[in-house]
Amino acid sequence: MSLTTYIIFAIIKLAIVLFVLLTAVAYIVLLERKVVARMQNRWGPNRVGPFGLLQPLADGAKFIFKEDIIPDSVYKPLYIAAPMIALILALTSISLIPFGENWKIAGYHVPLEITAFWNGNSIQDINIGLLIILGITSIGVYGVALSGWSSNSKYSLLGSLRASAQLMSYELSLGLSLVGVLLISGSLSLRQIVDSQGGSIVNWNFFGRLQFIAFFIYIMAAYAETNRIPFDLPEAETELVAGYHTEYSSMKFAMFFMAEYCNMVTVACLATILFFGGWHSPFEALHIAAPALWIAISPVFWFVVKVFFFIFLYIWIRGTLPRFRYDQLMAFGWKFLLPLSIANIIVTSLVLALRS
Amino acid sequence: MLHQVLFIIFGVVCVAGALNLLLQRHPINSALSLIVVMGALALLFLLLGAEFVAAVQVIVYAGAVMVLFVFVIMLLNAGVEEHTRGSRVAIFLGIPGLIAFFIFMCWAIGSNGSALGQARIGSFYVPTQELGIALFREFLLPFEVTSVLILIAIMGAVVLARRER
Amino acid sequence: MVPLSWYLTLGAILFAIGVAAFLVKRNIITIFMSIELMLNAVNLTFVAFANHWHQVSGQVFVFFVMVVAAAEAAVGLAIIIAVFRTRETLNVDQVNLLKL
Amino acid sequence: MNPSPNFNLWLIPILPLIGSAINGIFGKRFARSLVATVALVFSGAAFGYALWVTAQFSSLPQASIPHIERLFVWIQAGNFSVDYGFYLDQLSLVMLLVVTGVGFVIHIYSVGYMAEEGGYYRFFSYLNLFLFFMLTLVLAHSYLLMFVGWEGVGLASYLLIGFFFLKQSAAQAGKKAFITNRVGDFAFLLGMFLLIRQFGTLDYDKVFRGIAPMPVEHSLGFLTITALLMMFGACGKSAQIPLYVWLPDAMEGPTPVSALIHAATMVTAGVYMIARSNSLFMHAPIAMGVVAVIGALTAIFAASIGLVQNDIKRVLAYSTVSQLGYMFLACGVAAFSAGIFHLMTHAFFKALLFLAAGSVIHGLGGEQDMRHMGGLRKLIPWTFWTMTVATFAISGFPPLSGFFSKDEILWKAFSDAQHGSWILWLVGLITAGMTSFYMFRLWFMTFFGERRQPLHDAHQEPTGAVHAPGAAPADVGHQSGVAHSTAAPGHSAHGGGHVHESPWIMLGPLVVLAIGAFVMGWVGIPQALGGHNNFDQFLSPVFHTSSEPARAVENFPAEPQKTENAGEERGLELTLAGTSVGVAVLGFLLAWQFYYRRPELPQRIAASMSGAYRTLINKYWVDEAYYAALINPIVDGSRTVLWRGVDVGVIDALVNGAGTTSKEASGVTRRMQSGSIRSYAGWVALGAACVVAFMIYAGTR
Repeated sequence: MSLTTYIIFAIIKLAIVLFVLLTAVAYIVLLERKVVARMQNRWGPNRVGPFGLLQPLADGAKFIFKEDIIPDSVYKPLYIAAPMIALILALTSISLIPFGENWKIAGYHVPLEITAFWNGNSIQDINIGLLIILGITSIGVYGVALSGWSSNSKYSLLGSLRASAQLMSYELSLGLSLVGVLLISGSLSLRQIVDSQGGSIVNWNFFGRLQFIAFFIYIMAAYAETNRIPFDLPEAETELVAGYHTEYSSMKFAMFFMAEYCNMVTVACLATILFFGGWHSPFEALHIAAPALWIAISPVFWFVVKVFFFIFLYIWIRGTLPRFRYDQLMAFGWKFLLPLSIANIIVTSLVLALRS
Repeated sequence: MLHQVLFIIFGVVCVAGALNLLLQRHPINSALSLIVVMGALALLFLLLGAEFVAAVQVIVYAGAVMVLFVFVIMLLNAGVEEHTRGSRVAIFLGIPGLIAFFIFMCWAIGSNGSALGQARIGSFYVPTQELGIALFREFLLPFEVTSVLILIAIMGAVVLARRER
Repeated sequence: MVPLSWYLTLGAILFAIGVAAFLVKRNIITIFMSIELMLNAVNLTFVAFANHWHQVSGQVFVFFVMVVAAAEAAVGLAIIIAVFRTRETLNVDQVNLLKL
Repeated sequence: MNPSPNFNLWLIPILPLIGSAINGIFGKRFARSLVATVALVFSGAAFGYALWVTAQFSSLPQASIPHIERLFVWIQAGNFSVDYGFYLDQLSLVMLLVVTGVGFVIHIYSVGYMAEEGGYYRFFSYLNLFLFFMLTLVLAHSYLLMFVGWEGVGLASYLLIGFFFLKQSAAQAGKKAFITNRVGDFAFLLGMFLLIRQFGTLDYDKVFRGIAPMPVEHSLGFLTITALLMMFGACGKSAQIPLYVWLPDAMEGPTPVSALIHAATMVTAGVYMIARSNSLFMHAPIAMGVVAVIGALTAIFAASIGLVQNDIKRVLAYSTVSQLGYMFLACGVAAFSAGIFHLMTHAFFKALLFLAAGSVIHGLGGEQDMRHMGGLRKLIPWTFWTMTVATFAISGFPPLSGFFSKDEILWKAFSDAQHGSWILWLVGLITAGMTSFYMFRLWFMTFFGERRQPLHDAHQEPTGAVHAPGAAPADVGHQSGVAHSTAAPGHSAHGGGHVHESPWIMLGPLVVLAIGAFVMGWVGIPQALGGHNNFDQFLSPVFHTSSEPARAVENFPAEPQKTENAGEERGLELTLAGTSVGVAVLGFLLAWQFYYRRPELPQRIAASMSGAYRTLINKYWVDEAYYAALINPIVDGSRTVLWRGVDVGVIDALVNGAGTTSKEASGVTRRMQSGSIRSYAGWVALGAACVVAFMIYAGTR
């Protein structure tokens, strides 16, 4: 498969994935609003379209047509660059997520992953994908930090200070929680990690391989990374008006918004891939006969289902838990999650060493 | 060919970022340009077949160290650096020394550039496993020592930055 | 196909710029950054030579350099904060005295 | 090395050391009785152990003598190594017995004598320390270890001479003794270096084995030089010309010290050393001659001085010097066994003399000037009788010990065809006469006639009374924390007039020593007088064995010569003995005439031949000569040249100059350290450039 065809297919896949992703983001927002509304005995948005299904469109239009206010005393270049950084980085990481085996289209093997290609007999993807995703998320801090600093308002500054400190602190736990999985699957390539979990549900890292502690660490750290309740201190509306994006309006604000939800999706995808067997169906062990079409579709189906479940988990937790205090947040990250993840690494490596 | 193009692109980005670091008068701009340099360096590492190093470069440097810098800049609210007449030594000794140093280096590199040979993409590729083995087998002691160093650095930072009351 | 000397030259250039920045900059934080820049240049050279000799060691050294850089950054920034508390300035030309 | 049993000889020196340590460290808090007990127990233990060793020694097979016990390697430098070991043969056995025995007795005596002095524990600690070093010296199995003991006894004698260190004269005397000894020690050291250079070792057996095959050299060769150096060292320790000057002053120390160290044991170390290295001397006839001459000269010289001294202890001191001269003379004429014999007997009667003198002084409450004594015969009878024995012994009246030893020396000096000569014998004879004279002079002046009251109180005694009551001991008592409130009145009570006999603890030793002085000679009765010289036989393995080769080379067969003309030799020996006895009697009569019947006579004679008298009374101005010739030049030179010139001018100048220059230089260079980080960076950049330039240069070259 030549380079040009690879690039062409990559661009096509990119377009599709971006479209799906952005739509998903829009509707995740709607979903969140509705679910949370139900949890709080409200109706939620139900005016625009049937069941308010067109609400996202309306929001988008509103964002686009609103006046874009740039306060005077901001540091302009960074003020403008910050949301872009945030969104771009958020979108970039999706390109490394494998969401299925490869499809054979018009004689071409097309792996269901943007940055993977068919090298003749097997799928070749970036063999340090996980690291790259971690790197991207770690750079994602700058969006928040710079926005807060450049907009030259104390709410924003405080928000971004909190954000950068918080992200730095929780990156450690996040990365360390994944080491267990890496030890088991012995690879950094997401696709191989998923493959290592194939066969049956007991092979999933979460169930069969004692990584549920790692999973919980990961999910908590991920919530902190994405500034979600209960760790949404950078944008705690009750303390600092809206945190780091106080001074932003219209599309720039929308960018932050989308970036946050993209990150949620990415995190959900990672959770799926690392702990829940990626696109493998839970019933693989049963070997149910199925039509070819279903066989082609089912990986994507199961992947989406799992991701959706984690998205729902986000919303659920948001509807349930109160917000931490900042010192609690830091103490939790440093004094609980970090030691726990290290302990997890030690235990896992011991188990592996004893098994082999 | 591709290699050369990529190298030139990233190399130019590197140099540009470095120069920007030098020319910008606001620390945060310098920090951002340094981040750019580091990103470009990571890509150069990839070209040299050091993928893991590249990833770590991004994660550690760009993701942690520079965040720390930015954080401190924000915390201290560092402004544009004012012009004070610095030390004459730095100008009249340091700059010539630096230039001489640079010329020497370039001369040394250029004089036996042919001996150094070519770097080919994929000619030398270090899988993460190999790196890990090297790090934990033959370099185990330095590794442990550095971990001790880190520990000391943490404690030192805590002690220094704590507001004594 | 890129001559290794290009990489080395690039490293030399970056290092020189770092030194220059150290010499002319006045802001302590920027000076620290220029140190980081020099370290990065050194890393590039390490990796280049690792590629040349087909040795893993070069890349391992890069790790150690990074570790040292991280430690140095942590301590150095802590020092900067401490200095700033007492001197209310970040200009190295104004903190040239040991006593306050 | 040898299958002979292990005697643990190291115990003998160690025991007194323990005692010394105990007294030295804790003694300050002890009661006097406890201090005395400790000292006596340990010295007595050493004595007892020495006796046991003697008993064992007699059962040793001849093959395993000398009996050597190596403890451990002491010094290991290159191929030169010295073991820390002990060496026991007949010679060291005799010395061992003398030292421990006399030492123990004198310890007992000191308990009574020092009873009222300050620094009681110091005294006994030093005394034990001295025993330790002396025993090390005697038992050492290498010259180096002997040297350790050698220096150690020097130290002990320094400490004990300067015991009343608050008294100027005592301190001076201590220093004098020490420094004078240093001169001799230096020569000894040089001698040892020569030995090392030649034989690469200092162990007796190895050295002697190395010397034995060497030819006897009549030129000034290696052996002669070494022997002379050794002899010079011995001169220092044994107070021979020219280094005898310290001994008379050493009388500043307490009398037991004078008895033990400066009469009985330490001063004989030189003789012991020469006897020990007899094989060396036998191979160096020239050195032997020098030894003999020096001995003879010292003997007569000191005796002549002794004739006119008035301080009782000084008389004894000079007599000691002259007796040591005798021993040297004996060694010089290859009569080593005779020398040792005399050493032994002399140890007894001279110790006895000193102790008795001490008893007299004690009885008179610190009076030392014989002119203020007299008529003490009735007052202190025990002292008198013991003193009498000693006097007759030293004067060489048969059958007391002194007679046999001295007579043997004279006989050997006369008869030994190889080394002896009639001149030496004559000198020895005259000396004997002088000895007899001044000893009886002392005897008469002290015990006979009527009591002469002191012209003035003993406190301002010109001769510097050792016991200046109150003054020195009291202050020492203060200083050393011992309440002297008992001491001062104890003395001032009998500051002048009334006399009292010493307590039994002092008289006991006197009696013991008196018996010793009486009978000790009988172990060495020569064939001529019907005895068969057991002592000589006993010591013969040490000496003859080692001097055989000498005889052989000289093709001078010893045994035949003895046998063939035994008859006439016997007659000759008897005549000589008779002569010496006659001389002794002559001296006695002269003394009786001068100091008993017509006591005014001496003054007249002194007046008539005043030049000679003043020469003698001033000891030939030797001290003054030394001062003029050596000491003043050294002192002035060191003050003007070394101190003002070298020290102040050069060394201090260098140091201060270094300081100032560095100050100036740093004043300039400190400008580099501006505190501005960027300037530092500038320097660093420059340095880096230089380094890289050098590396490129080194790489391309």
